[in-house]
Amino acid sequence: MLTLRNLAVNYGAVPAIHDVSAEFEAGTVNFIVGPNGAGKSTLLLTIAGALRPRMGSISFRGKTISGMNPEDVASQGCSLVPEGRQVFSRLTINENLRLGSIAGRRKGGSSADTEEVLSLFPILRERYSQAAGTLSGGEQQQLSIARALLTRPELLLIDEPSLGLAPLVVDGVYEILRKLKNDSLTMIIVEQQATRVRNNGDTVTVVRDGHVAFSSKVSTISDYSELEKAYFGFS
Amino acid sequence: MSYFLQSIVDGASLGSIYALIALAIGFVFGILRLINFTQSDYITYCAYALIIPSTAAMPALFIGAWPAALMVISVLLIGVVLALLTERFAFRAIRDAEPEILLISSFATSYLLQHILMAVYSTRPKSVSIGNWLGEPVAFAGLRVPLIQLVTLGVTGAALIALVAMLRYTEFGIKIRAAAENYRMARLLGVRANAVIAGCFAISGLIGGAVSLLLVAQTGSLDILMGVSPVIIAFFATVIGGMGSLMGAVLGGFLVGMVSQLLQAYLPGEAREFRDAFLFAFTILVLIARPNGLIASSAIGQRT
Amino acid sequence: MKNNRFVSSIPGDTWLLPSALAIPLGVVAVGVQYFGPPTIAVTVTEIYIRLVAALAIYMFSSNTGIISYGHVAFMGIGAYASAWQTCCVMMKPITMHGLPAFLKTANFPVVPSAIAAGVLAAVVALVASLVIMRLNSIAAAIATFALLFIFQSVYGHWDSVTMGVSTMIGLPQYVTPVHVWIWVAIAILVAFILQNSSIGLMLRASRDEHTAARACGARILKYRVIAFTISAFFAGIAGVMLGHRIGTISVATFHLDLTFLLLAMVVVGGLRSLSGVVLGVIIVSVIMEVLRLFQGGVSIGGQIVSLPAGSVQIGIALVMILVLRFRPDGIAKGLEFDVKRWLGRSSDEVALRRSDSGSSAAE
Amino acid sequence: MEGVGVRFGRLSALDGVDLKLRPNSVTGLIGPNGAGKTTAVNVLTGFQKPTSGKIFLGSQELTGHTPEEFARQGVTRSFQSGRLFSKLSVIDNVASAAIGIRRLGRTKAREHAYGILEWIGCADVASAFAGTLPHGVQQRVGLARAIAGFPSFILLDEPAAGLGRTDCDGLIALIQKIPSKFECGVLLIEHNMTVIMNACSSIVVFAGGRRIAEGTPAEVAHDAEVRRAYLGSANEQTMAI
Repeated sequence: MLTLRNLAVNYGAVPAIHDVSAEFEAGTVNFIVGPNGAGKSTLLLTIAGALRPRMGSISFRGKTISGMNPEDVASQGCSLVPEGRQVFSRLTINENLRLGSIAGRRKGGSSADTEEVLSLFPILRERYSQAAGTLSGGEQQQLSIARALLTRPELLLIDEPSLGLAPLVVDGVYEILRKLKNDSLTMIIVEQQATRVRNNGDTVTVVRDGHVAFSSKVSTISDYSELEKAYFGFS
Repeated sequence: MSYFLQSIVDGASLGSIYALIALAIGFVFGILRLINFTQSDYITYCAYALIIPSTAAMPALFIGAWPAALMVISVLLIGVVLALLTERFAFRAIRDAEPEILLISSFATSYLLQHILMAVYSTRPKSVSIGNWLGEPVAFAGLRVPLIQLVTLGVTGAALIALVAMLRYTEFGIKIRAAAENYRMARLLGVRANAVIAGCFAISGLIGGAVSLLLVAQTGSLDILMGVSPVIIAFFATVIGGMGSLMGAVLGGFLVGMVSQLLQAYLPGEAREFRDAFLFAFTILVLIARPNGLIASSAIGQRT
Repeated sequence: MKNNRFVSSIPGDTWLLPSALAIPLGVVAVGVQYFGPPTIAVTVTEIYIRLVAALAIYMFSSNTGIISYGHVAFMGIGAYASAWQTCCVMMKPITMHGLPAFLKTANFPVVPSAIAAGVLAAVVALVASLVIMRLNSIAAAIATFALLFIFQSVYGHWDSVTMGVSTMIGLPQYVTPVHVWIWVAIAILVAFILQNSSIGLMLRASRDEHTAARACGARILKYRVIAFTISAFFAGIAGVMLGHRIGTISVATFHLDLTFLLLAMVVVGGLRSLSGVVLGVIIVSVIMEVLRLFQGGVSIGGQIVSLPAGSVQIGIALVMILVLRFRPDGIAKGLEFDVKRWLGRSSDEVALRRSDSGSSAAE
Repeated sequence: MEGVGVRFGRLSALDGVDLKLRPNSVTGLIGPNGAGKTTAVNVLTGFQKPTSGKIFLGSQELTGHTPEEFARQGVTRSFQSGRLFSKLSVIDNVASAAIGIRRLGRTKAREHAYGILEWIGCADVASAFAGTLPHGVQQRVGLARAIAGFPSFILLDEPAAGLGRTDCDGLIALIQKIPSKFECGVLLIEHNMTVIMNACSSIVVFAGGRRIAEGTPAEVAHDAEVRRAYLGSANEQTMAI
């Protein structure tokens, strides 16, 4: 569904990613893990069109999307839930969601979508006309995911969904992601830790220093020390 | 007392003009981090479109001689077209540059437009009379207020309400507010940058046209620099109100207009001439007291 | 100690740089003053006055990253202050009756008056900057712009000392190319010392990374105020020179046109290097003179070609916009003349190197 | 630091935390994402004002002071993302701390900076622009800048983030030597367990804005609550990263 070929990206003047190639299949949940500063967020931002690759290409459902504007990538059905959630704090929850459904309608979405999504996130319905800035971190994460879902994505990119959230709240977020997986939504989830890979992921890719250090199907990993080695760069 | 009320009406009328311009500046600044100096040229060009190109001090009317409705529509349209042209040719290419570069580019572009106008019309201030009847004073609640002040209040009030309603309830308005808060995130959700930005410039041009008509009707004169000072003041109004908060811009505009008129009314005669100096000093002091603007600090999490 | 050797070997640091910029300008000044035709002498004087003003803006803006739109106000303050001290002693009691007695009835020597005028501009800048420099950089830039409007409003209406918007005439016309050049040389030297001082270093650090600069204990407000005050002194001096070159001053001189022209020079040359500013002033001045010539009408192949009025400003605006778009760091790209290399090779080739001290890796 | 609490809106980033740094030793601070580690550094350097609680340096209270004052009182820091002055040379990056904090003249500050760069192994790039350096070198320069301010405490926010093995080992060795060489205490925040375990004499563990454990590396490694905080709930347990 998504293919990265020899991708290299600069962040500012500094190379953040060199030569990343990867393949993600439809209907799978894919983890990208790696230490701080490894280039994971840069990778997602590049896929989503917010950064331009210096070299290489990205193709999504057979179509080259590298070099496209972020709004066009979104219209292609690839939606990003960014690091730090980035809800529009001055807008109400309703308005935040409407922004998502604007793009969704271009792809044949309807108001029924909003209902469907809200049934996944009951807390958002409760606070429908409240400003998003008043939500707690976990609620904002839900809003950010809900908003992305309303764009009717084929592929959901999620950047550190557990960042800054208490463990129990993170459990809640992953509960929702699991439901989405059951609806066979393709996802790429970036996390700093690999704690949730085994129970939630189909594949795992370790990114370190801007390159792929390890990549495997979760089901075929028998010994995690290999992954650990790749993560740290030494054993 | 009635002197005070009179000043209040004057202040509200001036303030509403500043509020309108501040809103235009605020739209563009919120999204592009660009202080759009060319806003002053939208005002000036629209005003000069009323007369035939000429260097004379009392030129013949051009669009100004058309029937009122046609005149208003044409002037507004000129504002919109000019704003869209500046967006397309001056700002689109440098959209991602640093704020300092944007600021100075916008200053340079404005200077360029000013001097193109100057080459055609010369620097000589001109007098024009459109809507002379608007200068007639009307008795109003015991006050004698020039009709133009009431018209200004009415027009700007209506425009502000329309803009606020648009911002709050329409899809386009939500997109603008979202982009003003977090431009990249809005794009990631599929909001089309060019469309939203062009829309903001179009509104800025519309506001420029409306303001120019009101200013010309009030003063009866044209000046190459007529737009500069209001735009600078309106920029301060947006800063005072809180950057990124469009309601703040409106509030700041009213406040600055009001203070300006009250200074005019209550400064001792000698000092009155220095009103603008006091006004600028006042705005800078407000910024020192509230660096994030009047409502920004409390506005996190509130509706704008 | 080998550290010392290292420290003194940084290219942008060498005292050769200010010398290399100032000495050729001095040679030109002497040449046109004593051997050149008067019209050329006037042109060179004007260019050097602009150079002092542009260097003033550079001293502040290159270090802080805040582009000042208000320095022309300090030029005005300087020009008027000098006029009060040196102009038309017969007329002063009548035309400027609001002046204090010691100014009204006496005149002072021109050079000390010029310095006093620069000091007045600096004092005003000091007070203003204590307020303005607390703002973030964009708001501060706009606040400097507001200073210009405040100046216009105050000096334009303060009839009893400035004669309002009328033109003040009768300033002693003592400014020659060599005279201005002395100020150019001092300004180059001060700009050079400032950018290589701790203050300049800390300001440029905070321009890059404000948060980290705070963690380094930098008192940014204080440094900004110092830089603004020093630079306003030189703006004041440039104003004095301008007034005494023409012999007349008016408030309108110190407004948007001059602001724009100076900013164009600074931007075209590049705000990140001393060489850039000097280059920018010269380039823009040349463009300006050529356009002015054409505007007056030039005979080409028997036909008189003349550009419409305003072509000078329009042309410079276009140049500035194009430079901002395609070369935002200016013509000099933030590089300095590498004097040592140039001397060493004794060829005409002038190499440019990074101004920010220490740059062997940047080659 | 005593009973410090920090709240952002409705989120509580630190919740009544006590933390004591020992002079002349390396203290590690670890904890899962969002545990409040960076917030703690921000509080301890004046970048974040605590909503409750107090901060002392020796017997002197520093609560509510600005970052500049913290730095001049002898508490310096490095940043997670480096935050070097990218358009200044490496030596000026380091010298700026000495100038800002001790008001050294530029030449003196450069000599001081050069000494530190030599010690840290970056003297060869002293005249390069900081922005052009590879990530690993930038992290070292950030460390040098924190040392250059004559600190009594240095707070290092993830200095090993994104480093390869050799860089990492070198950095550990350097950090261990800081207390004796420069006579100051070090607080080291890290995700990377190897770095923490090797470099620190004692370790504090945060989770969810609270301190959940403290002790020597060996004690902390075997603490049940620490394992739970890192590995998540028992059924999620897979591996310890």
